[in-house]
Amino acid sequence: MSLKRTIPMTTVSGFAVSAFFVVTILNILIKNMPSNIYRAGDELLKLNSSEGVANAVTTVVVYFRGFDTLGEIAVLFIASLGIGLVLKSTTKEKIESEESNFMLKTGAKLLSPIILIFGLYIMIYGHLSVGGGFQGGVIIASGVLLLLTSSNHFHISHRVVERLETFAGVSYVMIGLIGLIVMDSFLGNFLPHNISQMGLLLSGGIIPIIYIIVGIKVGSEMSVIVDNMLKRDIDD
Amino acid sequence: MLGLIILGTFIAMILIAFKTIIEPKLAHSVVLSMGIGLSSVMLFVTFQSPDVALTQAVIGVGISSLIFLMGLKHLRGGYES
Amino acid sequence: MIETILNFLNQKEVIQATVVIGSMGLFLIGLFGLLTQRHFIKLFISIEIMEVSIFLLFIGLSFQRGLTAPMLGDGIKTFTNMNDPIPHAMILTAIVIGMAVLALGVSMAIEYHKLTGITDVDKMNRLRN
Amino acid sequence: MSSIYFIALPLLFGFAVPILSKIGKDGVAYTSLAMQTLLTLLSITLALKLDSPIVEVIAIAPPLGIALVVDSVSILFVTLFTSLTLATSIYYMGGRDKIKYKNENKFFILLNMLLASAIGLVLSSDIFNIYVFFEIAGISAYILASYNKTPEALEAGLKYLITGAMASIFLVFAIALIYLHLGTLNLALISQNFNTLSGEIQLLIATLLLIGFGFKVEIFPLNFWVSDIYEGSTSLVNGLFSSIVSKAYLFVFFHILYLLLPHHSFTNFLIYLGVVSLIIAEIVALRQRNIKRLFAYSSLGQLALLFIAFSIQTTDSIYAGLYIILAHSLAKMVIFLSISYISDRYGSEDIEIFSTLNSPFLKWVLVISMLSLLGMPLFAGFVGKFLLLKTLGGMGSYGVVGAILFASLIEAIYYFKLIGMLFNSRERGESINISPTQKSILSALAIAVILFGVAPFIISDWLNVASEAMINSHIYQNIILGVKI
Repeated sequence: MSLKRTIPMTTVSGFAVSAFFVVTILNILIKNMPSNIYRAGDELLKLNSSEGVANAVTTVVVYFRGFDTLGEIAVLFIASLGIGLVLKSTTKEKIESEESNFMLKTGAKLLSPIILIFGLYIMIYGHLSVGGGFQGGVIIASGVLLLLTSSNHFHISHRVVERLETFAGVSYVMIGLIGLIVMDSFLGNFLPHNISQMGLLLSGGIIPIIYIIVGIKVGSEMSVIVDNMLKRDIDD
Repeated sequence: MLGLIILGTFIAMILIAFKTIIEPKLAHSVVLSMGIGLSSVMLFVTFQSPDVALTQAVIGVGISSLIFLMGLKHLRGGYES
Repeated sequence: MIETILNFLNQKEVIQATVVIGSMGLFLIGLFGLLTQRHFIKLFISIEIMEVSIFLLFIGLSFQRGLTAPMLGDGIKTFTNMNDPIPHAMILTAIVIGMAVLALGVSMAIEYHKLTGITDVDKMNRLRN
Repeated sequence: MSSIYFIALPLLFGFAVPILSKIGKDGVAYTSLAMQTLLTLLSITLALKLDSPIVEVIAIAPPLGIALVVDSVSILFVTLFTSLTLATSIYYMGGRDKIKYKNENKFFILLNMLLASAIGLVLSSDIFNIYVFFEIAGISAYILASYNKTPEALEAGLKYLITGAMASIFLVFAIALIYLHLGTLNLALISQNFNTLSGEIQLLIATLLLIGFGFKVEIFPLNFWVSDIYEGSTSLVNGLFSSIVSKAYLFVFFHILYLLLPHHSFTNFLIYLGVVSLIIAEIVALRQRNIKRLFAYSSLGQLALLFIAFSIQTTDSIYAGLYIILAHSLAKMVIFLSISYISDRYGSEDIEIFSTLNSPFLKWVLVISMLSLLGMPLFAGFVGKFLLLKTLGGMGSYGVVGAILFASLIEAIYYFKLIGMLFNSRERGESINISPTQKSILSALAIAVILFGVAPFIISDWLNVASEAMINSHIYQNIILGVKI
């Protein structure tokens, strides 16, 4: 059996094109390795202790580059809206599917509280250790996913989730606008943030508050996305 | 040790990725794609970026696999034409 | 013998080269998948592979051996000798955005398949007259 | 009077829609309208009293943090975007009793998010922030394209999404390389230090940016999907894509290019890309039967013209380019808004609907905008095209001049075919009466097209300053790096 017969022509040409492109890039990258003379990040690290937050990534995500995070929340918001729009089911009620098995049910009962609490922990301690709003929110959503798959009787109340989402989104922009009025810069840190409080739960001014808001927003949006996808699942 | 871990993970990742792409069964390739995510988590940890690793673990591995599995369930056939 | 190999691999330049070659290899596989695979799910997986490869390249090259993660912890009381936090923050943002776009894409593909029964990008030709 | 409101208010609106929908039946629609009016007024006021650039600092001062820069060129785009979005909204509200979208609230959210992201793209001075807005604009556009949920619309959305995802990968790649080599994300600082990099890396970054933005700027060979998107989505949305989204991407791409590679030989290559793009788009447009597809190819042609104008990199050519942007945005808005009404009434998208069109007002408005797109004297399109040809002639690139004239000739064939259909038809469809609100929007836009055609001097001062600000990277560096808190 010759090579020609087993591998189609498109595969070969596709591989040739991409290999040529990537090897050219690789060649340039290998010849010009980055040198570490000046990094904006090093200056941000120096500034970081003045915000009183132990996790420098959190400070950068929420405060120094907080505008990006607002945009990111907007992307997630639009995506969740779009998924709801695209997958909107014609029949509203959830059709009963077959019961999930015993293992899944028991496992869900045992695990889901732990997962939800772990999500909350990650969310609230975002400014002190690894994690934060995004990760915590998504972990909470995965707990919700477990509950949704294990039980036919578990429903997400879309009204409650929508309220949470609205509250989080509006208060994020509002905090930003208060910062604009008080500190003269959008998303300015207008609450007290003392370096002596570093490491405490209540430290860093608005940073932990914003990250918790982000967590609520991400958690509710991801739950809606997951719910929409599963609902459609039962639909057809 | 560090260099070896990085090298080994990259090799594993490339092999998994190649298998993911050429695999004719869709279900297999979705499951294999989780492997790519997991090994990238490993690499992010090695590169001293725990935040990115956690994010990649919950989003890149967790949620995106869920999305692909959902897609797999609806885009029936299971096999490519 | 093993000692020498390990030491060789631990050099800064070698680690950088590993990162560049490894991530570009992943990029190549993703691009190859994008050009040759035609099923929606396969396409989205290829896109994800390409994204991950860029993230690894960025984080890997900004990583410096011997510096710690950018946060305080046991025994680390000042913000010195830490890795650069900006790439971490950027990649964190990019991962979430990439996932959002992917989720939307898969949903659209599901709905499109439901309406037309097509799972193949090449067969999407309702709009070509 | 802070420029942050241009982005914060639409986002706030989007997040607060569930509250607003409780106000009353039309709470969301009228809030959106009020907010857009406010933003339009704000942008016009800023434009009129702007004597020196304003830098809006977010969290920390520019070289480290994100800043929004309002200078004479960015405020031009902001004014254009806010007023055109307002025009679309009012037009939609005027015909709402006849054509009402399903899930209207979501349409308003997407519309405002599109506006916010287009403004963010233009104002932001941080390259990663630009990427975030790039994605917001992209994801809103994907959903708007597949808004109707017909198979055609979903196909358009999927194609848009896949190409957009590819584009964003290349953009992230470019941004990662920039940060790795220069250690900064601030455009001004990048611009200052970019020439210290080796030539290969410079070219690689520029190519990656070209691929990333090329998908969105709709340049050959990355524009194979554009006509499908236009055919699949509704005309109202097409107007937004053509006049707002693609213009925002075009501006950002050339803005970054001027900052990174001023007067580099790379741009000569872009001129040829533009010429090829132009000729192909116009030739393919000739044989289109679908009205939306035809105008999609016409948009591609105009974008290619803009690509040529901006690639030449002289103050005169940028002046011409900005004028073409103005003329094209206004004229295309008129055309797509009218088509959205006509095709809905006659239930067809074939170009034959032009010969059955029975409304003198719409006929005249369409003729004015088509003549302007063609570049007839007394219309806005003429000024831009003429200035571009004059600049090219002065440089001695007669080949490019010939190509543009050839493309205009082909354009003339199909535009005059359409105009002939409008006026020489025997059979008459049912007469359509467009509502007074919609009439006033269309006539305002058409009057603007004529006004900019007969009296180009009214904005020539502004455009002169704007083109100077756009091309001169030192001005931009001084604006941003001079600011400290």
